[in-house]
Amino acid sequence: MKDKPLVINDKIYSSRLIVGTGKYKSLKETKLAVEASAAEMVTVAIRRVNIGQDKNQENLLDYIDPKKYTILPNTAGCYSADDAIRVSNLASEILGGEKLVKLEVLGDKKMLYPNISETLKAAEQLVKQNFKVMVYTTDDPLVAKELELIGCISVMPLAAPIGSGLGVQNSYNITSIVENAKVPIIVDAGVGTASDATIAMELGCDGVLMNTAIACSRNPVLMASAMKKAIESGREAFLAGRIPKKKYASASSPVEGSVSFDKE
Amino acid sequence: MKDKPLVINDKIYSSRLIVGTGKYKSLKETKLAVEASAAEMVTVAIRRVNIGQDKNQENLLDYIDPKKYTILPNTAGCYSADDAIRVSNLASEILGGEKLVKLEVLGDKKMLYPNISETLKAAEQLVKQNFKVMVYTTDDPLVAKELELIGCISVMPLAAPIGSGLGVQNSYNITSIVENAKVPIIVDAGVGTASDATIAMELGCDGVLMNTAIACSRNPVLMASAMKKAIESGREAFLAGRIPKKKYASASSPVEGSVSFDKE
Amino acid sequence: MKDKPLVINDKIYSSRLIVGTGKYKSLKETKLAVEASAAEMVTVAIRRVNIGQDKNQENLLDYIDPKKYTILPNTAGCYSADDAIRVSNLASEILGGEKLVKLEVLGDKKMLYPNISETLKAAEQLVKQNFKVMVYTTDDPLVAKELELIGCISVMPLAAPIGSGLGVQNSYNITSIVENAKVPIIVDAGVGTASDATIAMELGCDGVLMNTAIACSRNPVLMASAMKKAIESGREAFLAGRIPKKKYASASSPVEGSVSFDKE
Amino acid sequence: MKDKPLVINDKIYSSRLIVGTGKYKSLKETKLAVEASAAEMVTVAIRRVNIGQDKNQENLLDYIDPKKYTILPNTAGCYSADDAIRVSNLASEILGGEKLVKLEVLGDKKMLYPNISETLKAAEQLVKQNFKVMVYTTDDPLVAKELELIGCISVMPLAAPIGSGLGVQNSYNITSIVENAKVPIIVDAGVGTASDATIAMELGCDGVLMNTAIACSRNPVLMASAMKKAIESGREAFLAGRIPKKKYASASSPVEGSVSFDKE
Amino acid sequence: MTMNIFVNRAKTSISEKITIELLLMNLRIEKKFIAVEVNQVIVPKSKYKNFHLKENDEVEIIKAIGGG
Amino acid sequence: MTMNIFVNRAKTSISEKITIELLLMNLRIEKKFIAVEVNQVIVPKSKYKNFHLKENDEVEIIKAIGGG
Amino acid sequence: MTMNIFVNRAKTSISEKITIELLLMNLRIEKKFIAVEVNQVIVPKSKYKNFHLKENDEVEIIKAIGGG
Amino acid sequence: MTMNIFVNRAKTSISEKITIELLLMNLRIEKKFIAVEVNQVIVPKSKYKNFHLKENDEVEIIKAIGGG
Repeated sequence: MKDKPLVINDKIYSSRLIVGTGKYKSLKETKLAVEASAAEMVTVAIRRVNIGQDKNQENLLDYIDPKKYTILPNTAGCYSADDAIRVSNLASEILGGEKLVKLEVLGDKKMLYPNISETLKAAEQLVKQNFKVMVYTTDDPLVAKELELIGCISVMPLAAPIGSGLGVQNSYNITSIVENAKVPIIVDAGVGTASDATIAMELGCDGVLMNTAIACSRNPVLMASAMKKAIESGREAFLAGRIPKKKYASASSPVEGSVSFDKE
Repeated sequence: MKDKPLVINDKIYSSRLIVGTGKYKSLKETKLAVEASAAEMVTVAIRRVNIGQDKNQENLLDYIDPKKYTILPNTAGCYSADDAIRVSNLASEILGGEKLVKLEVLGDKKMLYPNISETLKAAEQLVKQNFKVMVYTTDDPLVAKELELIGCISVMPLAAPIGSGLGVQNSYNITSIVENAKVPIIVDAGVGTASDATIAMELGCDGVLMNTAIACSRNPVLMASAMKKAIESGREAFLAGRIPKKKYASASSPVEGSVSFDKE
Repeated sequence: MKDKPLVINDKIYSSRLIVGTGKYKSLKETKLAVEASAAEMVTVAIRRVNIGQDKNQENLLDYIDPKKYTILPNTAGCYSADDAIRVSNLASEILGGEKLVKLEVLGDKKMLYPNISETLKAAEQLVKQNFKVMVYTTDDPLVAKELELIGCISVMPLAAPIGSGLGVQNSYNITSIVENAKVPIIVDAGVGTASDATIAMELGCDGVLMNTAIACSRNPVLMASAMKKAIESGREAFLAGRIPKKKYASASSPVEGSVSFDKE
Repeated sequence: MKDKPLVINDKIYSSRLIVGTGKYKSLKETKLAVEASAAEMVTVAIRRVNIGQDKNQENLLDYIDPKKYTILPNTAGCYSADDAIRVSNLASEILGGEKLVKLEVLGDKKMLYPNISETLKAAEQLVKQNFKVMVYTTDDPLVAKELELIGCISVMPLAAPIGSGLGVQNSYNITSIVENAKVPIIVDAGVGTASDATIAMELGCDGVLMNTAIACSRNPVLMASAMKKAIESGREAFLAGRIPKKKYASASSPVEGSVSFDKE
Repeated sequence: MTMNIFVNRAKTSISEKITIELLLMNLRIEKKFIAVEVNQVIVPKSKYKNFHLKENDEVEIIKAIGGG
Repeated sequence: MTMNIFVNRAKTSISEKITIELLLMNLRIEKKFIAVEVNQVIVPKSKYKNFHLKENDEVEIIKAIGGG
Repeated sequence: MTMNIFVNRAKTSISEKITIELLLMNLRIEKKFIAVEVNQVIVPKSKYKNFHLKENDEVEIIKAIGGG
Repeated sequence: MTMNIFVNRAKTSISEKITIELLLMNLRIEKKFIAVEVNQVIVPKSKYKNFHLKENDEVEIIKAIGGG
């Protein structure tokens, strides 16, 4: 059985896992974990160069080769539409004119929860400026649909707050988003361990984006491999069609001819 | 990071998935699903030959080659220690003297729940008769330990009733069993979909045995592949050490140098 | 220990349960269930009179006396801010100038999920027109805060979709809303049974609004009583401070002087 | 609607809550909490008198009057059938010949998990000696039935380990026990907060026994009241028959005549 | 002479010069606990007596019913 | 001369002096991967050739089938 | 003359011929709501008066306390 | 002659007429994978060579780093 491939910005992806590059101990560990994850799309953040301290500071993009990976710059740290638009343009300049961006406008520093009204504003502007917007949002099904109609090429609802590791909090909403979507739905943020990613995929999501769950695990490279398999496993289980949950047991071994029935 | 391999009856297994052969549409489908699962140990049931109707009925073991797979005969359908012991001996005779057996003594036909006192009785007898007993049991941590002390080579607590597809019902007990065990703990029965298997492995189990979840899915061969990856994924996540669950979010992108901070 | 009372629109409520009046078999059953619930605030909907068919159709407000209960008219069935504002004004006219209203602007007929942008628009207008707005919303903590800042006197996030009976889907968000709120937070919609209401109150909510869970149960009057106790129970448990969840057991009976220790 | 009353040892109980008396700060607090819980049956433990130190140590039974409450002595701290039988006889002597006892034989000090084989042995003996045995056990449905057939007058499966506060771990098993039982099924141990007790009752249990959840809460007397209401609430909800869980929402306010439909 | 108006969107022919007060009486609808809109504008109860309906007026008569 | 035995609980009439070996042949059942019990006692494959069945013997022929 | 017994496992020297009744009195323990075992055998309250303790008797005095 | 500009918000004194190209060279920052803003306006790489900085210009030098 052939799965229809994941297509983002006219490019076909055989991996449904997108990984971040933050919180690693070193750029070397980043590189190894990204490789172990088999991800083809990788998120990066946009920041000021630390003048002076940067002397021989290496550049992330020397480790994560933009020729090999699709670089997905995010607008992390932005709390307004204007900031997000500015950062998107800086990202495009840094990446030689690429227009793919992960839009992320947050509303508070404690929960890092998406600010929906600013996100909608920014999305509209960026689409007008021909950006290809993959948008981080809440699990509100109506907002998800509105972002799709605005022209975002992928909608990325959270499973749970960024870095919380709580896993999918509201599978009901995620399912509704998936059922109503015409663009790829990618769960972004909140995954804590492999089964969380598998569950997201079993709900029918097209992919999962994660960073902390891999980077902050005791063994990031091994966890990256676990996540690769978790995503594939969840996708295949979704396609294979799970058995229904039953109140009562049903024997896996046939009952007829059972030797033990002699005595009955 | 190297995982210590799963050893059962002095044989090393690289796969931690054990699959059953019941409920498939055909022996051909059984074979294909078993191959897709990459399992190295396969369970079979013991039944009377249907005289007459059997003319050209094929034999399961022509499809699942005992030279290639470890055949694990079960005592399914037994409701007493005596029956289970009798079936174990028949199995040994069928398999040319092999002593490996999956002991399963059930107490009722509705829940197919293990009958602990009969299971304990049978286990003691079979160990005396030099059988290598892998025993299906409840998630009672004390009974699990007792079965280990009796000499069973693997203890197999249920996740949920056979064929129910409910997944691990009592992760607390399963964890306790794992923590106290010196023999492999293999979750047997109750898995419904890939994430259920991943969760069982994330609890630290040494393996999972399943049948219905694969055989009765809409696409058994694809689900078998999903389960293979689910088990590997869960094992790796267990070894990699997941991040803690946090009440509050924590940014994956660094905060210093954030462009958006200009306005603050 | 004295609980600080629930105050809405300058009135003190000793009951933290608000009940709807829809879906009952008769106005008589409505009245009996409302009485059994001990609710002091009751929601009603606003609709056209059925000319002709109405001859001796009785009026709900003859059964639910506005002198005895605070009537909370809702804007159910509105899919735009304009509709909701219009219905609010009709409700005020019907109720002799009362300004209390439950604002509810939905976005789709399948999930009956709140339309946040229209809800925000309507809330602003209604507050300007001196309405006392209790607003039905999603569990988005930022939107909840924004509605409070607009001037709504109570914010009412959903537990789950209206009538779904799924119970609190995202306790994480509900907790965050409660922690950040300066107005009463009342869970509205999605409660299925008593424990769902208790759980909502244990999260620290100030109250719960429900209709279907009572009206569509097999025995609405008995379920109304169950809900009354569930709300009180959850509130008291929240105030009393539950024990922490422990991985390991701890004896309730002292260990010293235990007779059974003789043999040890 | 009249509920059939709870009958234990030929006595009718209007309260379905049984409370323990351990872990309180003082006998006075014990008394106040027991009163707030409205329990009619109270558990006590059996221990050696501390010679010397006991001078003016007060006796629990001066606070919990056996004329007012049914005293249910437990065999806590017993790890063998013999100990449990000995303690049962001491309890009977202390209580002037009463034969009611809570049988509890544990298997390990970490999980305080019931030792089933010793429990079964002790139950048989005690029934022979005309004790009225209420038996603490695991959630194994077959063992529960066996204990009933042995002649125990009530079977008390755990929700979770003693003092863990985890709530019902395996609602599937508890439901099965309830459905197959002819004697009162009382969930004993593991309740953490009010909703845990409500859920146990919603599963159809006849009652709940708890100690730690009340005694170790920040405010035991208030929590006792919360638990009283939680039990009543859960029982009424069970009898009233909850609404089914629905994937999709259904409006509580009628759709016909909706003013907002003008524009459609 | 008669004319047509719309009552809750149903064409209804009434005698000219009828007031809201009279209309409600004819329809046997109590004033208590209702609201009346004429051409999308709410008419306060105090005005029912003197408010005369005109040809093609759209009258909406609204009440409270069971809802959640 | 014939006699009756029970094969997997079905009364079966066979010629006297028949061995398990012959019985299996008649039933077209391969020796590989089966077990045979006579009157509840397992007969090892090595003995099939010389094991003669008697009147009313209860023969059980068992194999492995799909199970979980 | 005195002798030794064990009360709740503590060696205690008492005057000979003492009864359980007297022992409890000396220990200031009320009869109500307790049980007494001598050498693992329960002595009913009715016998306290006339039950004389012997050298090395193991006496256990038991009561009810808070428990769950 | 020197003048002051702000580089990533730090006051920096530089020789007059310096271009972005030179500034980056002095700072030992590679052109590849960075962006430069002067007074909030992005300057395309093609212009670095001829873009002369003026007194008090606010220069921002931005790059990609690890993020999620």
